[in-house]
Amino acid sequence: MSNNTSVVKNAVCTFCGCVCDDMELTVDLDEKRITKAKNACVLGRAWFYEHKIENYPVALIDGKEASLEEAVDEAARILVNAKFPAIYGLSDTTCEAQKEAVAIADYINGNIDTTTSVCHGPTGMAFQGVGESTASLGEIKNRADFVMYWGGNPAEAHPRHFQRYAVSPKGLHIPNGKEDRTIVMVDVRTTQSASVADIFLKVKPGRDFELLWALRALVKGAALDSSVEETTGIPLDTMKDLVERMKSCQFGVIFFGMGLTMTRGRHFNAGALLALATDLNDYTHFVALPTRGHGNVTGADNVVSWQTGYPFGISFNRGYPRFNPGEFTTADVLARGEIDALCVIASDPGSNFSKKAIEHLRAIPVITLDPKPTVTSQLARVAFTTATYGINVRGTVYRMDNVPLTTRPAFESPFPSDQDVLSAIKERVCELRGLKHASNRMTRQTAKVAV
Amino acid sequence: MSVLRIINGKVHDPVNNIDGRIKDIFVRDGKIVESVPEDSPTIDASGMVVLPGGVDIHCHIAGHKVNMARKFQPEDHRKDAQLRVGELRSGTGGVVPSTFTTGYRYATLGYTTAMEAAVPPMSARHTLEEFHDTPVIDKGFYVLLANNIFLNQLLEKGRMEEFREAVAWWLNASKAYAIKLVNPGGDEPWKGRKNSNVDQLDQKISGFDLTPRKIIKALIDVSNDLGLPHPAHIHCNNLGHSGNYATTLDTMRTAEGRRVHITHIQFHSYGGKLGEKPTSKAAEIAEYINHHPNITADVGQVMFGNATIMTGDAPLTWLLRNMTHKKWINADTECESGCGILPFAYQGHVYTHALQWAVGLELFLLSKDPWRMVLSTDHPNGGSFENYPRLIRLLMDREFRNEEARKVNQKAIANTKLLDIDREMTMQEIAIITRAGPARILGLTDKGQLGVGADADITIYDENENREEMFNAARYVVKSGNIFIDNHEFREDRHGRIYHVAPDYDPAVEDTLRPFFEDYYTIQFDNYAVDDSYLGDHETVKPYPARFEEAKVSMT
Amino acid sequence: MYIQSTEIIDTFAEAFKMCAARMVITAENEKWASAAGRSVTGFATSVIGCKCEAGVEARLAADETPDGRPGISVLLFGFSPDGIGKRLVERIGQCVMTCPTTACFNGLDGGEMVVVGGKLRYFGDGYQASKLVGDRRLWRIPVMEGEFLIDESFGVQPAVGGGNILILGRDARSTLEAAEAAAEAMRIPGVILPFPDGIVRSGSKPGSKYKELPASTNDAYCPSLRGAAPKTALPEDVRCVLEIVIDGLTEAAVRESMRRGIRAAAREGIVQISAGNYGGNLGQFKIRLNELVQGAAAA
Amino acid sequence: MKLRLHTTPEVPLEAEVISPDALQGLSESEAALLPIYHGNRKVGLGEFFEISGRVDESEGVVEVEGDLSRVKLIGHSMSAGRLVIHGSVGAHLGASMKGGEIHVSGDAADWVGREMSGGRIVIQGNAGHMVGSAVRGSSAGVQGGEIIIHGNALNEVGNGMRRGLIAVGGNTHDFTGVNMLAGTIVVLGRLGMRPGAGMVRGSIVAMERTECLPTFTYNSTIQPDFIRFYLFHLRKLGMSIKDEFINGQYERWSGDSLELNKGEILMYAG
Repeated sequence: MSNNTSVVKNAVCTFCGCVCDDMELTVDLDEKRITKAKNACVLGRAWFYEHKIENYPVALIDGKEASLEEAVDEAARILVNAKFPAIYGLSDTTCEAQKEAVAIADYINGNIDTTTSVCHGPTGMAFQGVGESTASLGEIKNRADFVMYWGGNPAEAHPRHFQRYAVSPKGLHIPNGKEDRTIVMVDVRTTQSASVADIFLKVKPGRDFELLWALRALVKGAALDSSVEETTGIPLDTMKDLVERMKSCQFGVIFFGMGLTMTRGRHFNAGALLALATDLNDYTHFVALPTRGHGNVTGADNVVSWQTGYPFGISFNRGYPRFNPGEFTTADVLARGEIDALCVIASDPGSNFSKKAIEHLRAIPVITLDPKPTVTSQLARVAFTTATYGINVRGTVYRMDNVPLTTRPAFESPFPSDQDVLSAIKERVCELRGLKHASNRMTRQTAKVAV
Repeated sequence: MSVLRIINGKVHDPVNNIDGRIKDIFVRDGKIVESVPEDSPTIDASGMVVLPGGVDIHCHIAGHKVNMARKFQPEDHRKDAQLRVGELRSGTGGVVPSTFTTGYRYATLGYTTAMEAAVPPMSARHTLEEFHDTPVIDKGFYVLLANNIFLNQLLEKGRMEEFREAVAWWLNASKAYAIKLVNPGGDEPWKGRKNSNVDQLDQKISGFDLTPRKIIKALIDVSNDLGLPHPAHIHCNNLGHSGNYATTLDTMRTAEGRRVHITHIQFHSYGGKLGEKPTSKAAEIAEYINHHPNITADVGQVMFGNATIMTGDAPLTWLLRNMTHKKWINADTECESGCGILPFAYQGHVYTHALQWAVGLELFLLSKDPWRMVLSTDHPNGGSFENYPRLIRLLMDREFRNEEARKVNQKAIANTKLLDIDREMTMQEIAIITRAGPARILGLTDKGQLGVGADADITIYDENENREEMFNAARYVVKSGNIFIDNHEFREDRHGRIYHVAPDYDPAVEDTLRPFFEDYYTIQFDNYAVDDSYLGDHETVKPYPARFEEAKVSMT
Repeated sequence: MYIQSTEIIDTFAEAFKMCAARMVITAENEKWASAAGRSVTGFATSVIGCKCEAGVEARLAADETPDGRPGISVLLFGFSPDGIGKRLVERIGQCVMTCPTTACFNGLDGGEMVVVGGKLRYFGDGYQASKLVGDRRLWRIPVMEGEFLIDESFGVQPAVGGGNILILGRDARSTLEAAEAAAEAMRIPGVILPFPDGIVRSGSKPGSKYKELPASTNDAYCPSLRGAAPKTALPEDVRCVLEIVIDGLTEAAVRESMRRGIRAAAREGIVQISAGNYGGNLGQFKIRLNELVQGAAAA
Repeated sequence: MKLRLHTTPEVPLEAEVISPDALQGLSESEAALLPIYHGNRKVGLGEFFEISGRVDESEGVVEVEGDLSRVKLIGHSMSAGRLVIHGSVGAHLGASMKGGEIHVSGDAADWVGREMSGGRIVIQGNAGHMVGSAVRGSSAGVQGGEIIIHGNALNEVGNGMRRGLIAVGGNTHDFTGVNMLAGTIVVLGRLGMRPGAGMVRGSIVAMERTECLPTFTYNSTIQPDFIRFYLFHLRKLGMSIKDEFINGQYERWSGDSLELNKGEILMYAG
């Protein structure tokens, strides 16, 4: 370790959706690595320590080293030549890069989709169906005396969630921290998180929807069949007790994870939970929040939404955005073998998509942008090495509760940022397609269509 | 750099007392100038009407709540696609358009400035990010401070000096243009156990030794004392409730003669008893404003068709949600604000909706000073900004207005004076309520006018007896001296400019703020303020008393 | 002219424009379909006294009905679609909805539609539910036994009422026998005979000496008033007269029914077959008996 | 008019012009120029389809042949005539359809007849997810018309359905009739999990028993005439319906108690 170190205070950890911004990073500027990450959790420490500068080529074309310019040109050509190109990933990069990615999708008449479609996409769809009552995490800290986690394991996935936001912190109306809160955990198995719970409900696997529906019925005083005890594995008296607690709290919150959104019922599970929280507003103030995984997946939702009107699963093939999860989401277009080129930004579908999807991934030209080699980048026609957001790149990221923060990079990377590469590809795409100063006929170009 | 001549056009420029005179306009480097060489690029505006670019004083176009409303309604977007043209980006329209589409469509109507009206400080960064993707138009936003816990704690303790410094700090930290009050004091009861609200200005706010009136008075005073170009922008308590005109009058009286702006006042001009059908108190409200030159207002006209209710007044949206049984959003921001969103449709046959529509028109037409009662639909609360051309026709064309009035709930219309009003607004008056007036109220002296030195934001319409058709699509739109719409064709995309204020404050106030942040916020104090990199092309509108006095005098 | 010994008087039946609706009533079995049919057509002999005229048109086999159960079709006649709608609501409500296992369907396509099930549904007290099949809306009204299913609207088409024949016999027994045979022969699709088992003995004339009454006994055809009444239409040897009234969906159906009736009634013991009219000033249709008989001969 | 797919598309085609409305009155060469989308490329219909004949004015018949499983939006917004497809079709068949009839001899992908308001769609084979459903974000799906699937269908059949009839000869997957506002769904096989979740009004009729949500209440076992009526109607439309279903008794479950509780699930009980 050299003596040439610096300390970055109030640095932002972009590993998970908690986006803790109280990191104190000690950086070895010669070795270009972080040697100490005060306040970081076990996951954050791994993230900070792991990202040092390795000697990767800045770009590979067909596995051979290439210059940035060559790779940008090749990537642009692939995208422009494709009849059904798609851009995917985006949850581990800055909003500035995400904006460029959406622009490229627009200019190549391709698909844009984010990892939301394989995590809380169902929550997004549920939100469009029933709405939500939500709050920024500080409201939970300051007010929530009833805190419920459903289908998630924050102790392992979001280690500081309890401590910073929802369980132990003291707040305006929660002077004694955890003592002032009732903590409830619902899951199909006893996880590490369950230990903090005052009440733990072990729901039968795949029966979240029935349990949520039953709780809603109890909240509304609607008819409820007693068979629900058997189907959910939760005694009716326990449910009634829980509902009484929910109705009589000062401020309640339910956090929910992929245990709910990615099991049978998906968007309806999420919708049932959001509806439960909304129903409870007849009695008290009640909110619900998905616990988002990736550091800036929430930013991706936001950027894609403001640029297109839709959060994910979008096709520009007809010159304007269309939204349809299942039809335009990446896992689905790959599995059906529909797309003919794919650009992946900061994600690794090659390691976690279905077998059929990966088979098609292997058959088409793929472009990747990632700080490290991944299974997908190994398959890629064009692979860029980019700087790590947060650690090397300044930019905007959104916490899981939609609160935006600006990252404080620890040291410079020799690699370009995702934004730099994407911006260059965008420029090249526009040149290749002759979009610069194209004649812009007609005003108020609107298509009153709903195909 | 760029020069332009606009010749032979019929110019309406109320600031400079030009009312429909044929006059040539010259542009150089984004500003109006005395002259340019004869061989400069020229628009021959013969048979056309030349107006300053439109200025929207109150709309919701960017930020967290807008974006939630956007992704909330895919079913609305899909009916209204904005095609990509060349390098101009595609998008979706509907009631809450995507960012690029918002910019293009405002410009298409001839609007070149629009102010986002409600942003919690924590959402400022988000709002500025969206502004970056909202092309063509200039913009700024108002920051929500009337339910700010820290500020309210200072107020209840009477620490007025620190209060003023803290407000100034917050304006700087968020890059806001003005101070916004929404349902002052209503968030605390809403977020509390009972999901309730405040309904009296002198009612104690739960958890505080404080009343809405104290908050209102303090923020009106601090806006004036800091010499902000735009005064406190107030969404009064009791929005939408029958009988709320009394609260509105009470709020205006609280200003005690100081400058204040009451927003979407249509929603605050109802008589009747709480819980019963509203009646119109537009005449009473208009009468008060006619006699109080310190007060300005925008109407918040309701237009029939789809809308989206999005407001910091979350308890109101909960009431509406329980009436419509539609999907609903509540979104609380820690220590700062609340928010409610739901899709809505105003229907002519519904008594209340027809009454609201008529009340808005009454307010326009019964107000004697168009400079102080300007046009808005509180987009998208009363309807999309794309309704402006139709609204202009309703104001300019009595026959059309009465025809429309006859199509809707007649009991509602009979409870208003609408059919007795003969007034038709002139083109000059339209130029005031859509351009010169809002610019003056905002203190944007280079906007809303075409005098030498003004910003070259110019719109040119084909003269057309049907004012809706006329205002529906400007033939030329010049923004900062660049042609954006050229004979009905889009030209290149331009970023607009961001307007904000940066009043001086004593840095010592940060020592007061920091402990509160450490205890009750979840982001670090040092990460809270938005830095200049989010502004791009921007202008810091200097707060100085002279500008304020000047504006005040011109209004009396 | 004569058929055998029966004289067919050269006169005409004077029939009127009316409107008609058709109910198809199905039930678990024929018994309950018939029960509903009897009940719904009860007290529906003459518009003069009952506001409508109705009768069972046909029995339907299971494969002829919309829900695959045995049923009957009932025609109901009145003077306006509006009036028919009201009668249907009253009668179906009281006589079909009440009858075990039944359902009630509209049996006429087209024509003016009158709301029936759409009004009866309120009996459901908020628990009623509708079903839309294509353009057809059905109402399900919960009842103690299960559900009553009925079409929202019924078609009403122009129709012909007041076709008739008068059977003038030598004695009561042979006249009744002839009338029974005639009625049997006259029941064809598209017509009903609204009076009890098709036969009416109290034929009437318009007006009365009593101001309130719109009609009164047809004294010219009353054997007992021969000599007392101002004039008689009865030959010496006629001691009994029975009438059969026919309502039909079309004039052709009424004519065919009358033709069959004349043929069946003409026999030994029947002196004359005649028809009622008002001198041709009231009704829109004049059905000449001779034409009917000759037409048939030609065929 | 007859269309035959002569070139297999590399990526999905979007061809809403394949409908009697769009093809009516056109010559073969005119029809060949109608725009379709091959991925993001706008091409003429003729680049993928061999076109012969004209659409006769009275019947308005269009026949299509070939493996159309990658062709989306066939019959979109169709208002009249007959579209006869020999083969399987891609997503959004008959979406927003207003009238006429579509007949498919093979299978259909997702979103058959979404937002339909009239007419009839008959699929001989299986259908995908979202048959006759609302689009995301909207609460109202099918407004009228009839969809007959002889085979199976997947999730969310009739999501948000407001009027009309959907009949499935085989089984359906989860959330059949979810958020139904009214209308009728008949499933001759078995319903997947959670039928009728959130339904307001409407009827779901199934011939095999399945578990109901706890917010559904068993009422009674009855023989509602309307089921007979519907089954007869479906028999006339060519579905094979056993007599015992027509004459059978049905368990009636009412729900969803979270909504108006005016919906019903009727399950054949012998």
